[in-house]
Amino acid sequence: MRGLIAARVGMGFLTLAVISALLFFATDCLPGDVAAALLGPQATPEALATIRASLRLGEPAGLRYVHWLAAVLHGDFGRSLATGRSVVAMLRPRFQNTLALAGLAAIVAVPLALGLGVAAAMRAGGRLDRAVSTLCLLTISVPEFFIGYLLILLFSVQLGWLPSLAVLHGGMSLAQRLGAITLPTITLVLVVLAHMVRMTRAAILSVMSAPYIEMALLKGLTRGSLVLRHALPNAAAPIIAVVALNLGYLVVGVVVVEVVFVYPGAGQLMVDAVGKRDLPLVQACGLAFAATYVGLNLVADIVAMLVNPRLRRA
Amino acid sequence: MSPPLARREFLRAAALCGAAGAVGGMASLSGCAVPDGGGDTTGMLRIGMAGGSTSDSLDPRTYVDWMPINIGYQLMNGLVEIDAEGRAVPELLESWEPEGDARVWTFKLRQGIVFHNGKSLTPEDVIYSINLHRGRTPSAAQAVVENIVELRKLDATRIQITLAGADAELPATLSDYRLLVVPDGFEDWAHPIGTGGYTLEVFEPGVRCITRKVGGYWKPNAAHVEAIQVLSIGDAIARTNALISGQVDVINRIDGRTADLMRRNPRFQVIRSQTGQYAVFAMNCEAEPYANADIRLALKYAIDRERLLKTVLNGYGTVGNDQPIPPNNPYFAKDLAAHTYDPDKARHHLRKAGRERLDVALDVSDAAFFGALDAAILYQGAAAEAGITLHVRRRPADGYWSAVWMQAPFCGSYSDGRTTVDGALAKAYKSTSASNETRWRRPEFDRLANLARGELDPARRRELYGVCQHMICDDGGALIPLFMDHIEAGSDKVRGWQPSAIYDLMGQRIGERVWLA
Amino acid sequence: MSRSAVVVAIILAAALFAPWLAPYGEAQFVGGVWDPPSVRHLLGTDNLGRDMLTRLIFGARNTVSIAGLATTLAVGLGVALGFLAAALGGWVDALVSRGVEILLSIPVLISALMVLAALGNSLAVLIATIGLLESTRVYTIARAIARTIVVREFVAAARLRGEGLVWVLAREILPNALPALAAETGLRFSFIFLFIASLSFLGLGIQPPAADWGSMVRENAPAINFGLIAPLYPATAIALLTIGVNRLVDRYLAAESRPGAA
Amino acid sequence: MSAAGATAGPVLRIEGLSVHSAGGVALVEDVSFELARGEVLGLIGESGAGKSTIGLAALGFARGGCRITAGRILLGGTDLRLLDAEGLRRVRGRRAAYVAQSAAAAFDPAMRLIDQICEGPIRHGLMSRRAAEERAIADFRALDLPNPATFGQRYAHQVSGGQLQRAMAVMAMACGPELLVLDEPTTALDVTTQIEVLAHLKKLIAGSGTAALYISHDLAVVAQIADRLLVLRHGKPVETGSTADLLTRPQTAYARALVAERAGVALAATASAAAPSAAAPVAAASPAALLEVRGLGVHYGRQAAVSDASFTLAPGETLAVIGESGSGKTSLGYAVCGLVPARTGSVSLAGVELAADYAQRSREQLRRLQLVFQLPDVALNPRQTIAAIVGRPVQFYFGMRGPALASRTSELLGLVGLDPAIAGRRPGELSGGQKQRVCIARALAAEPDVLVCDEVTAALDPLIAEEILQLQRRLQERLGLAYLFITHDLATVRRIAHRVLVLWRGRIVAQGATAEILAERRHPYVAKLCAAEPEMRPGWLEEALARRAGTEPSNEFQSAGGN
Repeated sequence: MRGLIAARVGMGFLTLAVISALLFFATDCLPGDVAAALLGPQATPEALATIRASLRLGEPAGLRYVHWLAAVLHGDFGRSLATGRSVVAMLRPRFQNTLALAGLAAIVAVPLALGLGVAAAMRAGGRLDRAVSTLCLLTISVPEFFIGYLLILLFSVQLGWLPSLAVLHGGMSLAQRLGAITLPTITLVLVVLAHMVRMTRAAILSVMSAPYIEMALLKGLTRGSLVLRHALPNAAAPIIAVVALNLGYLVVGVVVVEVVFVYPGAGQLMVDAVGKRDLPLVQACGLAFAATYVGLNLVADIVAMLVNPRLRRA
Repeated sequence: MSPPLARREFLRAAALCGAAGAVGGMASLSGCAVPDGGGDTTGMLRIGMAGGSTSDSLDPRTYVDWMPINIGYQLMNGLVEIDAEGRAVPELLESWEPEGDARVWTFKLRQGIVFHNGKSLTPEDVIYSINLHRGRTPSAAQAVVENIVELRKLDATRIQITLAGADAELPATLSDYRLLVVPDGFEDWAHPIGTGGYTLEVFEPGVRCITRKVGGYWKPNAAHVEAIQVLSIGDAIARTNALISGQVDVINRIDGRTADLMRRNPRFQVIRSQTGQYAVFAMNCEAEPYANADIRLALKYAIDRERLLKTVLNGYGTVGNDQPIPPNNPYFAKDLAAHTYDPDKARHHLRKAGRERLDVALDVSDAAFFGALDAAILYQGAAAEAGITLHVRRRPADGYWSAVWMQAPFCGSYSDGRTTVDGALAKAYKSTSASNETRWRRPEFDRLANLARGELDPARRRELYGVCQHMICDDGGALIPLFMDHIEAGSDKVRGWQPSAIYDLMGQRIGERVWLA
Repeated sequence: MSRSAVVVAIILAAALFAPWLAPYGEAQFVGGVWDPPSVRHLLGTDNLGRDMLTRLIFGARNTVSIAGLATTLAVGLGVALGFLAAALGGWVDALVSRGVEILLSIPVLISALMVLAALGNSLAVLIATIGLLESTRVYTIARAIARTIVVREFVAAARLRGEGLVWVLAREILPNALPALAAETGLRFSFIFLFIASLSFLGLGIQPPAADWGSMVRENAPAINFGLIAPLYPATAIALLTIGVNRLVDRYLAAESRPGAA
Repeated sequence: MSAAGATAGPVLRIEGLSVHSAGGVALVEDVSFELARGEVLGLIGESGAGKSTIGLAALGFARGGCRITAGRILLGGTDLRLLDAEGLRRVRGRRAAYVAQSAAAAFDPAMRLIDQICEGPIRHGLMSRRAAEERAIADFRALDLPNPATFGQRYAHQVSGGQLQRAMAVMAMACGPELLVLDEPTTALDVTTQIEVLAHLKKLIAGSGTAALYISHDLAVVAQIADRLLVLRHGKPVETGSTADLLTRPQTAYARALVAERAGVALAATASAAAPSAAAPVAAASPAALLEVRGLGVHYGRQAAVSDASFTLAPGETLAVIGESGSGKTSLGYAVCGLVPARTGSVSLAGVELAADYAQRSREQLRRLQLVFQLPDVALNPRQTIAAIVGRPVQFYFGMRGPALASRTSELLGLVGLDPAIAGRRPGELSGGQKQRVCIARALAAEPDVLVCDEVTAALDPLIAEEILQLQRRLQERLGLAYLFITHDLATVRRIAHRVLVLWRGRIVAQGATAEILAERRHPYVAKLCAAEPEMRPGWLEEALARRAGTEPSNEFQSAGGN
């Protein structure tokens, strides 16, 4: 098993390298460059030329990438082309915020989803099952930003219980912070809940007709321990996959929630960076997201192997 | 006998594996994920505005969007101010005298002004601050000061500016929001030193900024609130909700419908400024079929401007007549025939151009101007009546100004109000301008525009500018359907809030103007 | 015919016969902005004064057809690669999984802009882009499901007979993976509705004045602030189709999970 | 067989029990019987006679779709049909336990054996985890399971069929239930393991006073353990009585046929034991060896499962491979087929050496060498219909389509004694015996030269097993089909095997003509094997145990005969 993990981690770094190259050349070949983005439409050609010279934008893309890679290998992720500030300094607080929000949402969403999925599977066809399914399907019928608007409209504007702005800053107490990110967290939970609940339910149901489930029933186990101790582990593979997918989404794909709740996350930073063609910043954000995702996938594969002993041989 | 890592424990851990990364994140939630600051909030004016970005900087040379400009005016002062009627009034420059042909100007400096670091204001500071935007500079304001040939200190209180071409309205030109005064040789843009009413306390680009009042501000009747917090809120609905739920006092850029909603509620006030900002569908006069004047006129008659005004702006704007000077501008040519929607006239011009039908594509994105896509769709419907098939091609907002603007033959564009008529004409219509988006180059127009710029006699200048407007309206490649009002809103507690002649939030000087009841 | 089957049938009918059913033209301006429901406009008008009911009907055609094609591509590609990776394992599994990982960790914004810059904007490009990006998610789940089936004896029996890989995947593994895959497909179909809208918002999608439900929710969303329910019509349409399709999947899943079935 | 002490009331009383399938077909009609404490009732009947359905009904359970439509089920006085789900739950596993026929399918593949075994007592709050584990380990030791202390740590797929069946027995007895329902528990076991499991069960039943319902198709096995018998046919009771009476004086015609059939087999066994009877095939003396195996070695990691095995198989010849469970019989079979690549040695078919890994073998080579798995539950794709499963090889190898394929499929199903009407059904709806016959039909569909059978007839009741053996003999004579027959059933070995190969801990300890090997019993292990074959005589088990417990195997086995 350890050899397997080491190989996977090695592959992970290779993947990150490929991602960094892809991000670099993709952003680079998008129309416009950081100079045009910084100066806007009214820029004069001379001003553009000055900036391009100062940022060495003239060099061919390949060379710039090699410079960047060399610097990274020495631990220096470079400075933002737009602001000249260290990319890591810009990214760290925001990425911590993104992880905090994603983490909080995951702590609520994953157990809730598994619980609802198992409950729905246990009483397949019953009232609870139908209610859970309908609620889930409703949440995926509406785009994330609209869920955000509805929550703000209800809790912020009408009831005034919670702030709609999730602007975190040092001066806030923990209670204020939690208050500020309650609505974004609820939005994220609703967004990822449906997929995990439905897949958990389907995976468990497709295992429920197996002979060892009948045997467990004949041993007099409660339906709960029957599903949790016998059905769930055998149905774990697709469930782990869907949880990993949604956790990845919570980290990588949450820009819309940051915009609606004005949450200073890394998603918005990356969107700005791409808009400004600020390559070092795009790289840093991209790699942070990619590393998180590759890590999540690795953990998911390992957990899948631990849960299903037969996979260990494969 | 118990197995090394009971599978049950691991399964429970697996269920929370997603949260493992988060535990680290959670720890940071209580720690200070963002630099400290923002203490006392009594008497603080809270502004929630669009126009912030994570790559903002307080160096005036980089000002493109509105948040840094607003903060700039809190910390520093400009040379000249534009008052509510659009007239150039003194700020750090106390008075000015043009000589003979308005090519050489002498400016007198206001006295007794002190920078936040205690240094008093001298001509060298002004000269240094203007030169920041001249010569080899990354500044976007280079075009504004291009006309300046020489900048000279006459004595301890006066400086002299020599221009390449005469400009009767040089003071108004110097009111540009990028010409802010800093001490001579100043470079530390992370902590700008200015003569403004406030000093910087916290600045997180694209997130928020807090400035605190400095005692003894020279400007009379200004800098009332104790502190100003500016929050960057890009999403319009998020801004509105923030105001309604009382988390901010002032928000900018709301749409016509939200404005109506706000006006019905006594707790809020809506400020509407007509600053000459206009939307434009720019045709490239050097490309087919737009090179033909009749085609251009056909397209101008095929758009229903009234419906655009009602549907897109909900009435908060005025109908445009394909030329950049707004009706409330003293130099507006009142005798211009309006290009009201007339499918038959459009067909008439089509036939003059030798065509029964016309098939063109209009590239557009909401990055061009607010409601650009909706306007294009309405135009598509109206043009169909005139036998013109208009393909609306939606383009990404990202990189719009590099990939679409000045590239696509017919695309959406925008211009914010200019302090001077010449500014408006020079920007997009003079042959020499780099941003002449319609590539409509007429030497005769350039001559008349420059003549008018240098003309000191207002009546003569109005007559010249009138001809210029006729030329653009009849022959130009710019289809300008609407002048768009700036609409902003705030709680009724904010007092002293007036509409402004240029830009929004009182020409971005709201911070030092208003006070809280 | 169960309730959900009826709902799905109605929506498909609307999609098929849109031009004949819709009271007005798809792009026709018929009234003010967000007019309330009236006799002439059963569901009122949208943000540009077009008839909401007409837009919903034409929207059905665009949404269902594009989402249908994109889902087929995504599920077909995802399942095929997922099964191959599970069955062959080794370097094939590593190669494809890492490739999928790369696609998944590049934010959609960049991939969409990259595709747009390279291939321009057409329905085919839109469907291909959605199909490719969504297939990475289907792949992850299909591979996870297949891995548990590949180790079972009846697969060894088939392989021992000399059966080709395609037969093993299609006739031995697929039937046992169908229940869980059906649930995934039902969801993927609904996710794609909104994905069409977000791509259109980026400029890589349906060109105006064509309607699609996801974009209609986005365009009419501001009305909610004025207490108007305009965006709820397209949102309800999406909800009805989503619940209808997934309820049919549940019926299939229940039949499949009866003892003796597995 | 201790006399049934009727202390308290009967442990189990079933009155007028009827069970109907989802389609309304009556699986069981008006069955009644009583079971006193410590008493064992044998339920006998062909597969499909409703035996398992009654067994499950004793726990108040009906398989998917079926419903208990009439009758009362009194367990220690409480009628299970009146209990709600919670009441039933508290009874199952604790007061009544079930031992499934296929242990491989009944154990949860993703949970360690020790966890599943201790789950019952812990969940029912009878014991602490530590106590439950200690008891389980004690039972493992009692059942001779290899290194009992760590046996529980393993997963179901890491253990042989026989060991799993014994673990299943331990699991059932974990709560010390009043009633034990045994659904053909030992059929899939080789004979030596079978008598040990039987002995253990008998001791448990007698010692703890547990009543047992023993479901089987094999009269000889039931005779050893059951006090009374109930013969069933198509869900209806045919005859009941004490074991001794029924075996000696069966009343009804059907019971008589059943007893005669089992006796006949026994007779044939004894006859061939003396000398290869006419029934036993004479080894066709064709010179060319069809299958030749030289120095075959199979390793799992560092463990050598088979080492240096060499033998040949001529066309039309049947070579039986016998040995205790875990002796490497199955690994040898898998290695010949290439399912488990052999590390050393070679396998050649008709003179051509075959690649060690099946994937490298040609389609023709794969067709000519077919394998039938030991456990039918896992060897058939649950989602395919029987027609698809059996028809596919015909379509794959011979390109037959449409009506020709359909008729050939029906022919094959008929061959193995299955009603062609089941072609449309799925494996899940068939009994264990029926599933095994589908596996055999699937292998025969390829019309192979060599058929490797891994304990295939074990799970079949004698009537069907007999037909299969005759069928195989006919195919052998007509097509020269050769068999590598991995089995533990010496009766079968005597009837069809020309030569025998005895495996002991992965090594071939004896090889030669069937009569020779079984007669001379030079190797102690072979003797033990021969002595362990159960006979349809009550009390035989005690003698066999005594003999084993005693010293050297005596050869009086020679004179054993059916009576």
